[in-house]
Order: sequence, then C-alpha cells, then structure tokens
Amino acid sequence: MTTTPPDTGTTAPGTSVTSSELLSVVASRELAARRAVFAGIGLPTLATELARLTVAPEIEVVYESGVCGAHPSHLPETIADAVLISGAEAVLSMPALFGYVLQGGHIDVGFLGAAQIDRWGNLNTSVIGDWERPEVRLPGSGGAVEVMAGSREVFVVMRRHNPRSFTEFLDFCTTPGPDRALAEGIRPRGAGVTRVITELGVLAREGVGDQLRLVATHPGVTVDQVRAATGWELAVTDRVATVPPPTAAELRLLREDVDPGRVYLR
Amino acid sequence: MTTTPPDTGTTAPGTSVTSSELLSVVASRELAARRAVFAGIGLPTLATELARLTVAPEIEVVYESGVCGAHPSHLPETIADAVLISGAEAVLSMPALFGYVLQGGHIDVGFLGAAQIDRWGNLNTSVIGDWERPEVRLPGSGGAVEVMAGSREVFVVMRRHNPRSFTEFLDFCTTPGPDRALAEGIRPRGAGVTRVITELGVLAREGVGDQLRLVATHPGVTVDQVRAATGWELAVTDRVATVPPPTAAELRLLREDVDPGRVYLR
Amino acid sequence: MERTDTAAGAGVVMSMREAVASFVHDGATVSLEGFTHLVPTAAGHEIIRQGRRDLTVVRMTADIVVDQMIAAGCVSRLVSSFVGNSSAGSLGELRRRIERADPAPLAFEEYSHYGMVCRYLAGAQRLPFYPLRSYGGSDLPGVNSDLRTVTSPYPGPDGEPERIYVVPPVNPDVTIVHAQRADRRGNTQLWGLTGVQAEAVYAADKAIVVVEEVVADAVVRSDPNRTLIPAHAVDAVVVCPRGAHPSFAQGYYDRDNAFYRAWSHISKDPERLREWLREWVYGTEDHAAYVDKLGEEFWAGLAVGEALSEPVDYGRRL
Amino acid sequence: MERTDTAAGAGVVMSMREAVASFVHDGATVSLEGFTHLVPTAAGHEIIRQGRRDLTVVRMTADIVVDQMIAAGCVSRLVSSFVGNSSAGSLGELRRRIERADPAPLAFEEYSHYGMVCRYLAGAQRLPFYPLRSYGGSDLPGVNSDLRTVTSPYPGPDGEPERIYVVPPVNPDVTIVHAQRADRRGNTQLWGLTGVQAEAVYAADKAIVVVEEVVADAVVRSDPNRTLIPAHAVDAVVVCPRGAHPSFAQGYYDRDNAFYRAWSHISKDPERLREWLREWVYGTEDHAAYVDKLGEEFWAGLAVGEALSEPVDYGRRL
Repeated sequence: MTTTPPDTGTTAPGTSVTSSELLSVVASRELAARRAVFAGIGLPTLATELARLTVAPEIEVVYESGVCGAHPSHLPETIADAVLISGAEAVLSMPALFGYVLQGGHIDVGFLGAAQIDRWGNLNTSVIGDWERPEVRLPGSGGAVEVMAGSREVFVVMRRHNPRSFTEFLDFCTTPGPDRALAEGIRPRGAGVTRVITELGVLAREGVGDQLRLVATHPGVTVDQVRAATGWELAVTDRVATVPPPTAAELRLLREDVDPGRVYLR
Repeated sequence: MTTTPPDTGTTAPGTSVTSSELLSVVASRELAARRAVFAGIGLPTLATELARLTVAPEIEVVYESGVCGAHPSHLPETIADAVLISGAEAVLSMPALFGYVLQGGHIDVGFLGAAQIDRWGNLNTSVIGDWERPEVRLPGSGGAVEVMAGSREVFVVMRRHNPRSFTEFLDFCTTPGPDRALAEGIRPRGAGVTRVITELGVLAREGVGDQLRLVATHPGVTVDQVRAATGWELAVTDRVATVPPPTAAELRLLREDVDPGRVYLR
Repeated sequence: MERTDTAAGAGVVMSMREAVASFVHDGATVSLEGFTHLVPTAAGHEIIRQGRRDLTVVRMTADIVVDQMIAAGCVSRLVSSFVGNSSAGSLGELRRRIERADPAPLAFEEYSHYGMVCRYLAGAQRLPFYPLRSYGGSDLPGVNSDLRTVTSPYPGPDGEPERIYVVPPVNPDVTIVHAQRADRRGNTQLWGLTGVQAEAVYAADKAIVVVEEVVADAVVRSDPNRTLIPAHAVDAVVVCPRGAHPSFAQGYYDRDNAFYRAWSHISKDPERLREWLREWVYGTEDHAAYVDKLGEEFWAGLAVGEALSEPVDYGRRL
Repeated sequence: MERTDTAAGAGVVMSMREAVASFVHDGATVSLEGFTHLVPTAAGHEIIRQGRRDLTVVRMTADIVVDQMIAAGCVSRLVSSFVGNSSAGSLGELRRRIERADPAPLAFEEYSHYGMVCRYLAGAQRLPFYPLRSYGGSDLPGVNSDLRTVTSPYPGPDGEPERIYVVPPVNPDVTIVHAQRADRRGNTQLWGLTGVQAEAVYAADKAIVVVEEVVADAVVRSDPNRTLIPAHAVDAVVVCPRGAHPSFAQGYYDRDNAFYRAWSHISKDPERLREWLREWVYGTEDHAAYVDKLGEEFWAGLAVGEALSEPVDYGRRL
C-alpha cells in the first residue's frame, strides 16, 4: 500500500495539519447541534471543545467518571482529572451516571475507540487472539458496552485505518451494535456507530440494518486506498465527497484556545 | 369486658403511671443490646431514647425519612422533622435507605404499628372493610412492608388491645410476616413480629412457624382478661410472668430527660 | 480552557404559570415528589388554578396537596404508598372518594414506599422492571396486578430457583420537585431529606424544578457533589420562595405543623374544604399572593436560625 | 435531648495492620473500589506485606495496585471491567498472567463497568440479580456464564415479552475504600468522584474505610448529606494520609501522573517489578514509611491549592 495520509509530516502550527488536528476538526463538525456528548480524553476532548467554540455552543460533555458540565482550569489528562471536578456543575455517582444518564437515554453522542471494528460498527477492546489465552490482553469494555447501548448514536475516531483494525471478523465482540443485540432478541436503544472518522476519511451508517459506508475521503485520498485499508468489502456511497480541509479559523481555535500546550495535538 | 388497664387514670408525674409511660418503659427494656433500630415517632421515640439511657447505650435510630444518627435539639414531631436532620450523622436518599439499609439487612429491630394484627404477626394498615369500597381507608403501607421484610425482628406497640385489633382474620394483609411469604414461595429475611406490647401485657413469637403467645401481663391484669381482649384463641406460655412495673429511675429519665415537655407522654 | 457559558437565552427559567401551562396537560401522568420535606405545594396549587383535569398523580406520600388537587377535580387516578395527612390525621376528600365515591370515584393504585421507589428507579434507568424483596404474602398483589414475580436465573441459597417480586417502571409525563436552589440552567442542589427526587426527575419525560432561589453559577460549581439533579434532566426552573408550605425547606423555613393539624378538620367538611380552596388557591393570583396573604408575622413564626455546613476543599491545580 | 455519645471504646479506629489482619483472610473475596480517584493503594500494599494468598479481587478498574498484588502472589482470581494502567499503558504482570500464565495463571471474570456497578447494587440490596440493558449481542456472555437473561413479566413496547440481561450480586467478604474523612465511629464523607464506593461497602460482609483524616464529630454532623457511608456499615476506620497515592484525593493531593507512566515500564520487566515491590512495599514498614521515603519535596509537587465549597444552611429551630 502506498497511501500517503494528507499532510501529517509536521506539527509546526500554521503550516501543515497534523493527523490529530485533522481528526479533531472533522469530528467537531459532526457534533453540529448535538448537546449531550459522552467523551473520553484525547481526540474527543479536542473535538468537543472545538465544537463548543464553533458548531455546538451548548454542548455538554459527560465523562465516565461522573462529571457533568466541567469547567477545567487546565486541559484534563484523564477522565478523572481533579481539574474536571473542581468547578464542575455536577458530579454523579457511578449508579447515577450509568443508570440514569447513560441507560436513561440522556446522551446524544458517545465517543468510543476500539482495537477492532467491523462493518456493522461492532467493537473489540478485549483481546487480540483467543479470549482464553490471548496474544494481547487489552483493557476490556470499561463503560463501552453501556455507551453503545445507551447513546442515541456513537462516533468512533481511529487514527489508524488498516485491515487489522477494520476487520471482517472481530477476534472478540466486546461492544455490540444494535444489529447483534436484535439478533439475540434484546431490544437496543440507540443507532449504534453512525460515524467512523479516520486518517483516510469518514464512514457513515444510518442505524439498525445498515452497514458502514465510505462517504468522504480526505483530500488526496482515493476510494481505492480506503478499500485497500479496510478488511471487509467496503460499501461506498454513490458520490463520495471530499472532506473540506480544516479552515484557518478552526485551526487557530484548536491551537490557540483548545490545546495551546499541544497536550493532545501530537 | 371489665378490664381496667393499670394506673392509667392520671398523668401527674411521680404519682401514677400513664399508658404511654408504661408502654415506653416495657418497649425500652426489650431493646437491650439491640443496636440498629428503625423507628417512627411517638411511643417508639420514647422507647428508643429511654433505651439509650438505660439498656442500649449504643442504639442507632434510623428513620424512614433517611436520617441515621440524629442528634435533635428538640423532640421531633415527625420522622422528617428538621431537627432530626440538623446535626445528624448521615441523611440518606430513599433508594439508599430502603435498598441498602433496610433490604440490605442493617436493621436489628423495626417498630411498626397497625390497625389490625393476627396471631402470626401479619398486619393491616390499608382498610377496614373491603379494599375496593372500604368502611375506612387507612394510610396504607408506607414503608411497613419493607420494615417487616428487611428487619431481623419487628416490635409492635399497640395502645388498644381488643378483639377488633387483635383479629382472627385481617380485613386486608398489607404487611405479611415471613410465614405468609414462605407460603407463597418467597424467601423472607427476618423473623417477623417477635414482640407485641399492649396495655394488657406482652405477646412474643419466636419466628417462622411460631404464633404469638402471651408471655407476660401487667400487674393486676389476668390471663383471662387478655384472652377476652384477643380475637383469636390466644396461646399462652406455661408460666405467664408479671411485667415489672416501671422503676423510679426509668420514670425519672422518661419524664425529665426524654420528654420533659410531655409531647408524647400523654 | 475556561469556557464561555451558553447564551442566557438557553436558560430554562420561567414562571410557575408558564411551566404548568407548558408541561402539565389534561390526562397527563404527573409525579410530585418530596418526602414530607420540599413538597411542591405551590405547583399543585397552580395546577388547580389552571383547571387541569383527568391527571394521574404519582406521589409516595399523598398528603395535603394531593387532597387539595383531588378536591379541585384535577385527579382521576392516584398512585401512592401512603394516603394520610402525615401523622396529623386523615385526608377528608381522599377518604370520601375512596370510601364512598363521593362526589366521584378515584382510581387508586396502592404500593409500599419501596415499591414506589423501585418504580422510579426502573423509570430512571429505563428498565422493564425492578426487583424487590417485598410483597411475598401480602394482599397488595391481589388488588394491584402490576405487582408480579420473576424467577431468578441464579440458584437461591438453598440451591433452588428463587422467585422475587418486581414492579414496573413509572415514566411520568412530567415530574415536579421543589429544591432549595439551582443555577439558571437547572443544575439543582438540595439538602436535608433528599428522598426520591433525583430518580423521579430522571424517570420523567419532562421535569420542572421549583426552587427557593436561583443562585450564581459559581455557587453551584463550588460544590458539584451537591447537585443531585443536573441541568440535562431539567426542562423548567421556577423560582418560587416558600413554595413548599405547609411543608418545609431545610435551612429556609420550618414546617407549619398547625396547618397539618388544621387540614384534618378543614378537609373533613366538603364545604369548608371548597371554601378554603376558593380563598387560598382560586383567590390568590399566584404563590406570591398566597405568601403575602399569610403575612410576614406568620412567616416569622416559621423562621429558622442559621446552621452552616463546614466547607470542604475541592482543591485547585497550582 | 442531646445524647451522650457512645463510649470511645466503641469506636472502630485501628491501624492498617490491624484492620488487614482482622478482616482480610487468605481465600477471601476482597473488593477494592475507587474510580481513579481515592484508590485504596496503601491497603493493597499492607495486604502484600502480610502475604495474603488466594484472594479474589473485585475492582472495576484493575490498575496499578491490582498489578502489584498479583505480582506479589496474593491474587488467584480477578473480577473486573477494565484491566489497564489508566490511559498510561499496560499492566505488565496482569498481561503476562493472562496471555502466557507466566509465572502462573490468573482466573479472570470479565464485565463491563455498569455490569460491575449492578453487581454491587444487587449486593448492597441483597437482590438475587440486577437487570441492565447491556450485553445483548456481546461475546462476553460466552466467556462469563454469570451473564444471564430473564424475561420481563410486563409486555415490551411492541407488546411482546421482553428479555433483558442480568448480573448476580457480589457480596465481598470485605470491601476496602479510601475517603477524605470520617468521624471516629466511621461516618464517612467523600467528595469529588464518589464512584461506587457506598454500594461496594453496603454489599460487603465487612468494610474497612481508609481516610486521610479523622475529624471531630461536629464536622461530620454539620453536613449529614455528605456522609455517603454511615457508621452502621463500617467495621474499621484506618487513618492513613496520602494512602491513595499514586491516585489522588480531591482537595488533599493531586494524581502522580509520572508514576502511572513509569509503571508501564516497571511492570513490563518482571525483575524490575519485583525490585520495586522489595524497595517500596516489603522495604517499608507501613504507609507512613512509604510516604517518608518519597520525601517532602516529592509531596510538594502534588500539593493543591484551596477551593472551598460554599456552605449550605441546615437551619436550627429557634
């Protein structure tokens, strides 16, 4: 494969765009008009904070640690960072966070990551290899099973787009989308994964019964490149768009207001 | 019936003993070595506070409102009285109070009252007459069903001992003892009602499978008087004791320390 | 990183009149919670003023405000676990309705307190049912067909399958609670008895929070653990001082025990009850008028002294 | 009516050594909770020093302290929903055990976070199971036979019977949590992230609360809503300042992020890990010695500034 991801070579502000900047900007745009977002730390932090300054001024970020409406004095390093707690609007217990907020249906968009994803948006964060004696033991679900089950829709941001991560068959399905739940006769709440944002482009999925389709590529990336980087026979929308590159305004906000210390803007 | 309850004629302190004083003192003695007590307001307040000063110095009273370890500045008028909250050691939400404390098994003795009780210690607080169109609509369970189901044992204090209240057949069983639960195949936690303290004496019950038996009468009350006042064929222990009358020390504590304003010492 | 607040226009502060008109509709299921403490009385009175009909009222302790709403003809069904005037006596209108269908019947779903708590828990968690160790042997399941059992898929202590009662979720169209304070976006802080208010709000489709006062954002954010109801669960914030009378607001005013005792007498006589409603509810434009009518001398009698909590330190990064 | 306190002898304050010796036995099921915040590390270290064996450790986020306990040979079974070094990398010992049974196998029961929360909820409420809307379609039930389903006795939204997953209760022999403060009888107040600590304590047969400080009764009683764990649920109160390091105690000291990053490297090398245990756990008599060994300059780096909560008024009767 000879794919060259767009402009990832340098991190000098103002010149070219890093992978983190690109993914954050694209993810932030997808949050337009969304309100309650469940997010981890890292790229989702950048995306949600940029969205607050651009397309989603009323966004409320809910963290797995129980924090709602954080007003941190510094960029948080973990979802439990003390700076997320001091000055927050509410801090909830785990039973309230998972039971009332997530399962109760108060989250519009949940951000998840994964080691593996399949065409239905099912995710693996448990093991590479066999569960009983894995090649690599990964951290496991955390709250991912609940984020998928409870959020109206789920966004996945994956830095690396390759056939090992975008796989026909998961080594293990930790976090099932609604199609797998329905197949077992369990009623799901949300649509499952509706957006996957990668270094190559954007995949989208409507909801139950639909599979991920390539809807846009970054400038300079071809559909064939994405097909080659995907471990299943990739569905492609009729008119694949080109993702508009980050604007100067977006980059300035991201670099100067959201993460001036470049903690996550690697 | 010609029963004369003992010495209920006058409330003058230091001379004779009122019905409230008698019932409070007898109930307080039954709390010896008990620790966590679930109590309402009124006679249970007097009994638990007197017990704290006599036989159960480490008693902790838990109120249905969620208060644990109250240190009230004034005698409380309801289980939710503001004076129970200010200065308390803990105030719990309803899910915690009922779920973790009561159903979780942290209560040694629960106090309950009732309009009707039967020989197995089942209680009615819902209706006199038919449930659909009752002669008298009573308040209902409140938390009584849970106090019975969750406490290790239950004490009932009833001012009036007569065949309408001590009945062969309840008009409605709001709050079942463990025998009725078992008959339905539901596993109960506690022993159910183990003590009934009335103006005539004390009935006791060991637990599952046992029925209430008369174990003691107040001075001057005969076994036949109690039989006549009870709506079922009353079981009587081999040697019915005479309840020792309140001591001067007990009465002094009750009148001078527990309820000097005679709020409940009617 | 300190963010700009959302525009003031995104706030949800509104008058009681507007909140009730917007969220309490004829035929709705309305939860009013507050366990003796912080009873949302003023909201009940506004529902009466607006003449709502055919409501299903869900309330653990159906007390004075429920008796008043029933008497005003707002309520056709009651879901409750305690129907009495606290420890002060009876609810006259409720008893007439249930005992004699006078002047009209009232459908009544009877639970125990924890049964109601579990219905709210199931509602807040969007569960199909909630299990509890109550009701075995009770006559309540015989008159309430929503009390059912399931068999646990795990063996019981004796190795045999174990049956347990369950209750269904309650998801009110609107829940109304009273609290001491909130910020203008609805982050709500209450203390003292907190009852089942958070669960009742999360269980509902819409939620109205009535508060003694709206405070500056900084006050709420100085103690985020005190926020039991986050803004994301709140649709309307109504500022209504003394709106819990005759119940109390810890730290703000005490309970009007005399009125509780009086209600047993007032409500015993249907004409006296209706006269009371005419004078104190229909005859007052809003709760502020009700408060004024009671008079400052009256309120001085319910005043409480100060007992401040010791602050805790949330810390800040140096 | 102000009562005399119970005799001081009724208190449950004891040393960490005594608490672990009294309540943590070989073969026991031990819950250690604290979600990134207030991790009971010092208790884990004392369990290592006392050489406990064959423990079942229950912890939502199995992190550094669990990796250390596994490496020290204390743990034969782990029940968890996240086995990683926070966001800082891997747990070397845990991975060797699971991936290669090196130097010994580790039994692992895998859940999701809410699955664990629900196990504690069921445990605290002494329920036979707890329902949750997770796991439909997951491979987890295939490797964890305790994830089962029940059918609701109420019809689902489509009128058909509805199936839902359930988890069984967990009732640890002992739960250990860390908190900011308690009174001498165990009324425990914590703030900031409060996680699942109250539920884990109520679920347990015995509970040890480790605190930064024991405070005067009057401090706790000035704010009873802050008491998340009442004394009746606590068996031992252990005073152990900085006992949550390398995690943090909101308002007391910050998280040692450098140590989290370092642990991924330390734990990757079995010999280096064992050397670390020799120096920092076996080589320190107790947590006070560990704190001293780190030195005042180190602790100054984790110091936080003050950010006090605004007090609330509980009121007093005049």
